[in-house]
Amino acid sequence: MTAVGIVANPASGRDIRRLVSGASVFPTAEKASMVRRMLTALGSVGVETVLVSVDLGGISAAVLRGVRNRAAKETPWPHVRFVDDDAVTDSAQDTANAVRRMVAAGAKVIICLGGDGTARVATAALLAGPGCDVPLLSLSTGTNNAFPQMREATVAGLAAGLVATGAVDHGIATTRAHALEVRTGQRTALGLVDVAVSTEPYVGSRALWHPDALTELYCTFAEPDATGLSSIAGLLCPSPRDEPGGVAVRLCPAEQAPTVINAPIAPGLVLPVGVVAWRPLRTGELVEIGTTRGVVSFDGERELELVGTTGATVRLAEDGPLCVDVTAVMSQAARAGLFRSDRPVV
Amino acid sequence: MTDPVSTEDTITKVTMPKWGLSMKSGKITSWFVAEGDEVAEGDELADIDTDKITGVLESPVPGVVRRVLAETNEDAPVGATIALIAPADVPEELIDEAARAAREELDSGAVDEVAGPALGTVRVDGRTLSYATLGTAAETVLLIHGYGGDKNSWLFVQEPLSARATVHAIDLPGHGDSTKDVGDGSLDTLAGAVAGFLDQQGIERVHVVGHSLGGAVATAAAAREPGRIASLTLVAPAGYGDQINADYLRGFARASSRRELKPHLTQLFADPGHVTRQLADDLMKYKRLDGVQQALDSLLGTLLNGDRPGIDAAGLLREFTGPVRVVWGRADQVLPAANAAALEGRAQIAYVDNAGHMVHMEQPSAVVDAVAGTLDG
Amino acid sequence: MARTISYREAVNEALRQEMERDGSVIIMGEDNAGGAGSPGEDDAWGGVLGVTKGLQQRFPGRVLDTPISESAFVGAAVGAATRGLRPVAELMFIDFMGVCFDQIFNQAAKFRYMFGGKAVTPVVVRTMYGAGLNAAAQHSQCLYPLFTHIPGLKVVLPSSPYEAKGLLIQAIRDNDPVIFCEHKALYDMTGEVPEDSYTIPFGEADVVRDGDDVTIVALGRMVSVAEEAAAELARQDVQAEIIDPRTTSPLDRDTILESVENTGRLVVVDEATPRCGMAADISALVAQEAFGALRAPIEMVTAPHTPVPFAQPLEQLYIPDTQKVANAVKKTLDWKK
Amino acid sequence: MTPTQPAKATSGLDQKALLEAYRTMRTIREFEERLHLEFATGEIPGFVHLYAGEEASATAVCAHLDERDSIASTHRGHGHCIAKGVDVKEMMAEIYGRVTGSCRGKGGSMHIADLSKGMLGANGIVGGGPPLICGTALAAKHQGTGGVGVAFFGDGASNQGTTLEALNLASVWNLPAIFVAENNGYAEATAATWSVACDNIADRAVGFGMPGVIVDGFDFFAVYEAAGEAIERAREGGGPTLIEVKFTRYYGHFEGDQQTYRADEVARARASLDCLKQFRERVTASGRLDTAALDGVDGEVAGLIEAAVAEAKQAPVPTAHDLTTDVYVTY
Repeated sequence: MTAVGIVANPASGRDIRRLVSGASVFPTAEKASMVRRMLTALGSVGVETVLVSVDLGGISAAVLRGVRNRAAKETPWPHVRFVDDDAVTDSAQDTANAVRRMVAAGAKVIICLGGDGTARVATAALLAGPGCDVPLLSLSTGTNNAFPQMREATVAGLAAGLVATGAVDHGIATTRAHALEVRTGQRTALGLVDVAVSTEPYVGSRALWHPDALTELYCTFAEPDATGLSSIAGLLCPSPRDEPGGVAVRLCPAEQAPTVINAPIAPGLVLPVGVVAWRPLRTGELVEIGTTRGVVSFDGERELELVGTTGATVRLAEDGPLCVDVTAVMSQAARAGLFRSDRPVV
Repeated sequence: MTDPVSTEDTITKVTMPKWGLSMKSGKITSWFVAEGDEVAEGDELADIDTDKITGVLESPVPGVVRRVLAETNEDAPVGATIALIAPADVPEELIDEAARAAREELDSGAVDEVAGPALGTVRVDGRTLSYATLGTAAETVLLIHGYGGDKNSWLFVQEPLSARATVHAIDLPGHGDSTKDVGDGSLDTLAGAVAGFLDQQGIERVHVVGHSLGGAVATAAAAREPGRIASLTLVAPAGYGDQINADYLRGFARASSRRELKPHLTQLFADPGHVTRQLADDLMKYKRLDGVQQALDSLLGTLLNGDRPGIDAAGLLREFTGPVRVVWGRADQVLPAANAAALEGRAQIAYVDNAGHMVHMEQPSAVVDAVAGTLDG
Repeated sequence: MARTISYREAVNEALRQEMERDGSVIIMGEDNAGGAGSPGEDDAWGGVLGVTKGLQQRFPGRVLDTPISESAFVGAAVGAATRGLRPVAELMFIDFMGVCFDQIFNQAAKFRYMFGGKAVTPVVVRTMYGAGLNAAAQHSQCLYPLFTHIPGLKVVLPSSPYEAKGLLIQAIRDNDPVIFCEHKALYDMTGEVPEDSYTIPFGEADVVRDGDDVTIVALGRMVSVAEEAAAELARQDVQAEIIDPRTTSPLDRDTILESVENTGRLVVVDEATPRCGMAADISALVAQEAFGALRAPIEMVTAPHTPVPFAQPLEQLYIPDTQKVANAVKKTLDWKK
Repeated sequence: MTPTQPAKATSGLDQKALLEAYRTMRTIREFEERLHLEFATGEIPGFVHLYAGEEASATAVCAHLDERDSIASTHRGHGHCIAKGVDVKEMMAEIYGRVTGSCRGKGGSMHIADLSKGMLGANGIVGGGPPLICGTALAAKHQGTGGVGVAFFGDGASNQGTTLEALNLASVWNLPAIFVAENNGYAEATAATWSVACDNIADRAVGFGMPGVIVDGFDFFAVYEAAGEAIERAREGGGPTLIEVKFTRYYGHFEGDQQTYRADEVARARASLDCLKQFRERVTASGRLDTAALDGVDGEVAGLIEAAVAEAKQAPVPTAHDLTTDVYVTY
């Protein structure tokens, strides 16, 4: 049985950035539609079973309606199994639970629909258990995404299916991403693109959009055409995604800074960010976080309150998630003629 | 009381008079004369109900009532011919012809609008003062109404006097169409308004007629500028004597509905039948205007000192040496006629039978006669 | 001074003068300015029947067009009234009360009592009522009895231009919620109206005509119908006293009772339907309080218990007319035990 | 390049503000828990709908408000009243139907109000409040006070036409209005996941051209920050916002509700999500407040509620005279 797991986060795309920066809303109907398009694609390349997460936000319900109402003349979908072993908590826990169950059920690829936050949770769930070598295909349905890709779900589904069925070899199809690992006391947390430290006292409504409070920024990669905090580094000292090593930046309020970068730190927010210094961050390098009381944010979301009692460190780890490279998969498929059939000329 | 319109054949058309600005028509409630009766000038011809009040129409000429054209209870527009008076020797055919024409006019309703008083306003001390003027003769008469009244209260007086004088009737501050703000409400303020009016009109010499509070205002105006005032005619004036019906004044000021107001109004007349629903309605409409309640309250403070008169006009009159006439209804329940004693020896006093406080409405000829007497010198 | 203007102009003038006098007065309603957001003039309409015409230019920002959302803007008027404004909301047709009644009867009407006398809600809802324009069942009703039924509301039915101006100014200055009902067939009625501002107190009936033979209590537009009937009856030596209550809540009971005490006969004329209406209410009042004075059974002249019909002959039959009033009066006069 | 100015940081809560917030949340909790007990004795007449579990919402939103601002509430309104500063003893007396109550015993639990404090009343009509708030916001805008109106309403009211009309009007008139949808999961016994046809109430904001955001209703700081942004935006003329606050109510729809429609979510929420518990842990862990200070507040609040109940029980009931007064200002 060839199985693929699809985890869709119902909550992504509705955080406070709709209010503070006019970010777009990603409707549930479109998330459900993406899952349905992927089912078509997965079915077309021979995936037999698709495991779909359940949620109270309406995505799984819409997929179920699609399964029931699928017309006979349409491309048949794989068997759809809803992963409902755990009670829905309406929190990030649901994503972690679903990933774990899907890996246990033999999923060969996990597709994750959400933003940076969702991808981070899925990655953590994969890396923490037997799923560390299960490839992840992260599609963007969030607000402020540096890690997940904006791609048509059909193509993503085709690529995931080809990886799951083994039609395209893992070695060609996947790359291991880096991650930023933050440790404080007993806690460990992962950032896929950036880890930022600010003097803001509370996690609050999570999304981060006050650059003046930022003190430190660490990036696994830094692209000049990104949005989010990594764009600060991207516009200052670009560091490509596919190269080892990242960037470390020290920040301060813009009016006190020797260097100011106007960066698109969130959709709709281009703000001056004060920079004190920057340097390359070597793979494996352990850095002591200098701010003892504040908040650590991962990929633009405030997660961790530092209360001054224990220190914190950040390390650029090599062993991030194994990611499906859609372009590489589809290129190989083309080369191998996987989507081609030739009729003999009579 | 109305302008006779005589034909060459000396047929006099008795027309529906215009008593006041808003009068459009009148109803003859009863004829006192019949066809063939001989009448003298000034004889009473009919009771006419104007909706505001019932007035008496007097004969403009001596002669014989040859035709009564408007029936009892018939509404006739102002200016319409309602009776014909002519000497006994005018031939019937001529009378018939005139009657036919008049009747046609009456039935068609196509009566030429009779020109009423000309309305105007002046600005004095930041207030707008409204007035109505009738007549163009050389002598000038100024009519000043009383507490809660207005220029229209002179409706039976202004018209007859207009034949002999330019007659102005003004609205005091707080009344009629004038600004409702009365400032401190003092007699001085009101007299200042009158003086301002005379200034604005360029009137150098004037016969002043004042009723009730207006009588006190007239006196105060005379005391300020004795040289300007040719004569005073005081109709039941305030500020003379020590009797005043404080309950009436307060009741009038406080009444907030027609039902409350009506019993107070009956004290204004010898014959309470004068208090029509329309009269009470109009007063209520006035009382409901913004600023009127404050004006009335303020002026009440001027008129009353506790339950006693708050004005001493008699003292002010010492400043004025010109002729003074007084008209007082014997049945006055607001400022009793006994108050006139304060003017004995100083003024020529006419006590009027069958008249209450509103002498100029109830027995207007008494007031007209007094003013005419003054004009005659 | 008084001059002759229309009922429509009287309403407009009352709004204008109060807006001039008091900056807290604002007006709102569908097309009250008319044309908001449209390519043409911002104040193209001034209300669907032009009642608020010209106010937009004179008071920019204080004449608010609204979406067709009666609940929202009537509720907004109520809310604004609790915070220092004196809003006048126009519920275009009284028939539309169904889509906003909660904000009127559960919110505005209840605040004072429900909050222990600590709320003041000076809101006015102006609304058009009545048949006569062939507007049929959903644009012609006389639903003021429904408002009258609700404690906490005051309900006003001006019958002439003079009443319209004075009662509207009173409504705006009044500290309670007021439902101000304008009969659409009266907008072109003319009458003498003072230029100055004035108020007519609520709960004070107008005795429109004096008479000793019969009391006719008539509401809103029916006042002029009753006057025509009374003029006709006068030619037959029947003198009818006509009472216009002006407000159905508060109701001037004394004037009605005093009149019936004098005449001994009562005819109530109301364009509304008969069940649970003002005619029944006033009849009950007189039956209870002046039974001894009655010399004949009370007559009610109302619309039939049907929706308002569309076709002209039907609508004419529907609305009480002079003849029906005169007949009812004669019935009370002819009654023998 | 003119950078967009970010809203100012809203988490600048000092010790005093933190303690006040805690006091408000604790007062609401204590008030409601006590009512839960007292209602069972049969001494409290009528319907009582408890706000326990939802304290962070009212507290965090109202922490940004002052006397310029007004709020409209729901049948579950005790928390909003307390957070907007209505006198707790008068509230308790009102719930007991006493003449000393906020509404002199004429309103009861569902109609507690204090207009002098900008509290437009708990409201017995689901969806009754949002239109009113358009009005208070309009008044603030017209008067130029910088004030805002906040409508609290539930998931049930989010389906009412009045609410949807009000959202539209607020946007059309660009009013300083904030619509706080308190989604506690149930409209009476009907699940919001069933009765709300879209997935989140906040999603509806798109249809009215305003921002719609979702916040964790158990997290005081999350609500505080989102509300702060929305309120500041409204004060500056930026227009309305819809904030969906998600959480669970701890008790039934009304007191006496056996809650047979619910699973074990309350126990889980109380154990791991509770707003007071979270708040205490976080402010003590970070050393911003110490346990002693918080315990001190707990003690004071307990005393206040105890006194409120005792006084309410002793207070006189209204008399026949009160039946017909307070209907009109003048009549």
